[in-house]
Amino acid sequence: MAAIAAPIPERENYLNKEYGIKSWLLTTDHKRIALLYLLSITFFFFIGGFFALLIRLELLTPAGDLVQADTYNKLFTMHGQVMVFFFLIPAVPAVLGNFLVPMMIGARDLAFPRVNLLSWYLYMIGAVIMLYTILTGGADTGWTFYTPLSTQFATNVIGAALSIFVVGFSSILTGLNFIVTVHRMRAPGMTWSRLPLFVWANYATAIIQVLGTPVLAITLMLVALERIFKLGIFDPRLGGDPLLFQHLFWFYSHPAVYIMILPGMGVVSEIVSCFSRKRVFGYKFMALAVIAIAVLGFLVWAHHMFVAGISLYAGMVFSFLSYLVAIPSAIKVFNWTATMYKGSISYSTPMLYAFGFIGLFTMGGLTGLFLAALGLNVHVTDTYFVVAHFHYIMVGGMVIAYLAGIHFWWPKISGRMYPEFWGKLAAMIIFVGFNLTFFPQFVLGYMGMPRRYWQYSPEFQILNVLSTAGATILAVGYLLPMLYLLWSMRYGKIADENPWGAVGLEWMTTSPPTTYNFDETPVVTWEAYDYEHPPLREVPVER
Amino acid sequence: MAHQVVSSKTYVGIWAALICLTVLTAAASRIELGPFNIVLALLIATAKASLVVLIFMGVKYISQKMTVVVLVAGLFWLGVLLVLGFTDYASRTLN
Amino acid sequence: MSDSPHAIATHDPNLQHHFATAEQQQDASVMGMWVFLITEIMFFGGMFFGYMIYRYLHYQAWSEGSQHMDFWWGTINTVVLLCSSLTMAMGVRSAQLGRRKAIVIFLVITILFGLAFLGIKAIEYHHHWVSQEFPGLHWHWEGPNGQEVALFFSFYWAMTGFHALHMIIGVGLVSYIIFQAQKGRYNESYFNPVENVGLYWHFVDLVWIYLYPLLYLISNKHTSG
Amino acid sequence: MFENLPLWPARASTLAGNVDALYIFLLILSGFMCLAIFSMITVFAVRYRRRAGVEAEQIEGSNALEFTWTFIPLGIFLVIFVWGTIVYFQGRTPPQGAAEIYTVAKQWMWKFQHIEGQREINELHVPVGRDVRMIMTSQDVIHSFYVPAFRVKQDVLPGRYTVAWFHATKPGTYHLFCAEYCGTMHSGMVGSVVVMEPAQYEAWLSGGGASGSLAETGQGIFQSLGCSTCHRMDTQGRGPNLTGVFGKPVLLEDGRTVTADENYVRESILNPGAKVVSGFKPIMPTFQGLVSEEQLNALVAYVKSLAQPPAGAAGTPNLKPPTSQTPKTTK
Repeated sequence: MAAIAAPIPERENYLNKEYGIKSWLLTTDHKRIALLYLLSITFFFFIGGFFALLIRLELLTPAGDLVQADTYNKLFTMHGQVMVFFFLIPAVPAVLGNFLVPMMIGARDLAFPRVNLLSWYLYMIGAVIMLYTILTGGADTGWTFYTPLSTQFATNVIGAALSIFVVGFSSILTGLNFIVTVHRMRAPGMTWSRLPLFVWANYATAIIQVLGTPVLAITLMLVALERIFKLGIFDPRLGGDPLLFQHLFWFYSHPAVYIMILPGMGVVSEIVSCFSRKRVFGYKFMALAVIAIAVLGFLVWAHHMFVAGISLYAGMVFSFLSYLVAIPSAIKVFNWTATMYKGSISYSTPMLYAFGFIGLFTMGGLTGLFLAALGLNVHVTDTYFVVAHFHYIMVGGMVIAYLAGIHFWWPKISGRMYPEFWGKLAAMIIFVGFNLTFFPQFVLGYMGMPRRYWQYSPEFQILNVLSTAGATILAVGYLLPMLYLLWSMRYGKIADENPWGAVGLEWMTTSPPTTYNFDETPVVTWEAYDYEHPPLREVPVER
Repeated sequence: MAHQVVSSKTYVGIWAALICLTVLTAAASRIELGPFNIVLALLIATAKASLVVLIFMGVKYISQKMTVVVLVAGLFWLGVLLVLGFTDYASRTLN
Repeated sequence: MSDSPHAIATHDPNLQHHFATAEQQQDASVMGMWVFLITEIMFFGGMFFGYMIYRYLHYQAWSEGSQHMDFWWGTINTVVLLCSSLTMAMGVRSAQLGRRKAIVIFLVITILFGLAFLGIKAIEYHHHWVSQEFPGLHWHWEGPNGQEVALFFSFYWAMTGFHALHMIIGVGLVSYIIFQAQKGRYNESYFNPVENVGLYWHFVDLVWIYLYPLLYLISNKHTSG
Repeated sequence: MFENLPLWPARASTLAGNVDALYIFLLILSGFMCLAIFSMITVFAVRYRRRAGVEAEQIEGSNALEFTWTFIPLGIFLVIFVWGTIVYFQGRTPPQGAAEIYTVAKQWMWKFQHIEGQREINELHVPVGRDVRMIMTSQDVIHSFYVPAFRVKQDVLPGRYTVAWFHATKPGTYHLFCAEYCGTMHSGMVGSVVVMEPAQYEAWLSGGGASGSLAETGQGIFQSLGCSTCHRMDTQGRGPNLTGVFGKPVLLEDGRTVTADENYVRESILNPGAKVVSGFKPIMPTFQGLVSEEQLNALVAYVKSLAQPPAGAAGTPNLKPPTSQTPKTTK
């Protein structure tokens, strides 16, 4: 990371402290591990994106003409598995969370740095197994692994299940580390009510990771046992109940949706506050809301199963609980909006993404109300309506929040500024491309086009063409940041320690930070987001 | 250190209690109580588990209140899985 | 940056750099272990959930299946594990008091109990295998409820299998601790690893405390009327 | 077949209108909410854009506002919940006396068995203006019976029956989709539902080459498998007399009581030891692997026909026929 153009001799930081491959692969520095994760998940993001593009191209015409039916099934399966387990779940927690949580609470590292490294290695082992599975043809179960399809028919199930099992442990260890870190590593004065909302969000996420992931792990193990040994567990031919699998699977996989979105909410809270120069409106409610989402999120899993053959009364209970979890999400949207009121708003790239996030998350959330309504769910579940809904949350919400965060903290991570013009341009392209891709899918869904269809009825074509067109625009939008962020690492303007004038602790240390983040353990005497009396001047920072 | 060293007498006493409860549950399973067999067995198991958690694992003596919260949270979530999952099976009919 | 102002930190070789005090390190480590244990609760919880559902759906068949469990081996194994828990607790206690030799002795006994448990389990497994009670691979059942009894045995193998796997890992961990204790790594102020391995061991014991009645003690034919 | 506007599915069942009404309500509500949020963001972004010399005004928050936007949405959500639940229960509770069609799904086709004896593949003929109850099972993996025009969807599971019902209101040909991913040719597991005027439907029914009703087929299987040697029409059999059993509660050997519905009959054939009728020994052998799903359906239809009033009893299915007086369950 040489910086030839630097006017002053560079201060030692986490990037230039040591060089060489070993200093990276054996590092226990949370910031370096975050970068290892950044590289790995970016790789998988483009793999998953490539699959998505192939899917969209196949759906350009009603006939199945680009790829074979089997190939298509493998494409959407691998797209789901790669994007969910290898990109979305680790995206914000393992990259931004890893980098920032210790800094934001004034700690020198996570509580268990070696466990943190182990977690990345587990991710990589899972990744290697997943790549092997992909190269040997890929699984074709759908990312949901529904039995008995997965235990009797599909191919490559064991590899995919094993890889997700392993990567699940990586996720558990990250969560465990965050929980203990937030509890035990806070700097003096950093009380719970002074924690930035990004930390709250990662803490809530960690709770879900720790409590949910093991259930997925055992479920996949049981699927593997059933497949290998023909041990009857879920297969009705062996006396089992396939709905038991769905209960166990969604017990994790619904909360997993919140693993994916909560950290994104944290990112947006930071950004909206910073670029409005205002304390987040209703801080306490915002913090409570993320915890409420984490807890209530566990109570709603069977809303994925309203037509699966569960009892009517169970359906009623789960529908009701699903509406409860919508409340804290609504609270968050209202509070972000209110934060802008009477602010001093600048339209920097991260803020543009944040605007996009609030809008798209609102739409994703509102369509969730459609799906939680039992009578309507019957018609739209397992159609493109669902596909559109969760892409509004996962892509319109999480990916956009992730990009927002990467831009916001890029000066801190790399010590360089990215080119603002290109940043704004990419944000706009992504916003347009995203909506063009996924909005038509809502309409398709209500018209009745089922998901996971390789060929479809001709009357669905116009909307599918629109969607594919949007996907190509979206692809351009994703490639742009990749290019200019790489460019900026060498040619970008040198960033000072606080280019945005933000107030978090992470902005009170150098950019990039030193190995232990702070020269002196900070003592916190101010509330979070105190833009009225920015605490900057009070903290001694060694020059 | 935040730790209180527990006397060996306590440990041995708890161990004896655990053995007694094991014998008790084994004996109780030989008596016909209808559906209450399993209820009794689970009650005894819970009693044993509580002894292990409180004394052997030291939750009773621990200074960190957080540990208790963590433990209770784990059990709560297990309860959520069991209870909410069971609502489906308990109320299933072929409409 | 190599020397932080927290000078106390640099004196204790057992204190990692990123912690301010030994107490903070100790607290973090214990809390980490408990958080790990609740992930284990949920891991086994998935199987307990399946058990509960099928026991409810196939009440009669599961009683029949349970009749083929060896009541005596099961009970003896429970006692063996409880004994191992006692010696483990005593081992941790010795660590708290800084008695190096006692740690080693108690932990060696713990391992022996653990191995005894695994041995007995192996005898039972062998017996079930020979009697063709392994669903799928090696299965034969006379009687009307074959499929549901097979379900019981699937859960028996899966639950005790994962439990035994945890036992094996536990034996490995305890061996490591013995090795370290022998080298004198632990003293009154630093015994955290011993404590955490102890917690793990007790947890594995806890799982068995529930497996025992659920698998071995439900064989009574329920004939109310 | 499909209306000119390709943005809305055909509306061809009594349920469709109710689902659409809820959908439109939610569309309006969401549209309003989106508009409100988006315009607020826009207005704030423009009105409070950063200007030199103008500082942000710090506002801590407002409990009153927080409670407002907690409880008003809660109220609205409750309305949606109740509305959605009503529509759901309506769509999941088949009316009494509905015509029945047995369905077997397999990779990758739909097989239908009409009570009258007709059998179809990937095409389903139903009359307009009648309640139709689909009794469905799968031969292999999970499928899902989905007719967008009826707003009906129900997963079809292996190993048990699930039920869907509809009341078609408009003649026409509509899509039938499999909505649960079921393997390679999932997207090929499509068919059509042909809704016909009653007269045409009658013509269609009599036109097919059906050899006797489904129940008659079932009776044939019942006899050829030797079921009738134990399940005799009197009280002397080694198995329970099946006359009039269907739809009634059955006391079991272990003291529980179950209702003799389709799933119970099915389970009793495939897995006779699971729920033995009180007073009988578990001696019946399993017929797992010996009867196909279609034959099983015929057997269920036959057992069901034994509980129906004899033909000509003026279509009041709730009336107890005299034949069902014979003791059967508590023997």
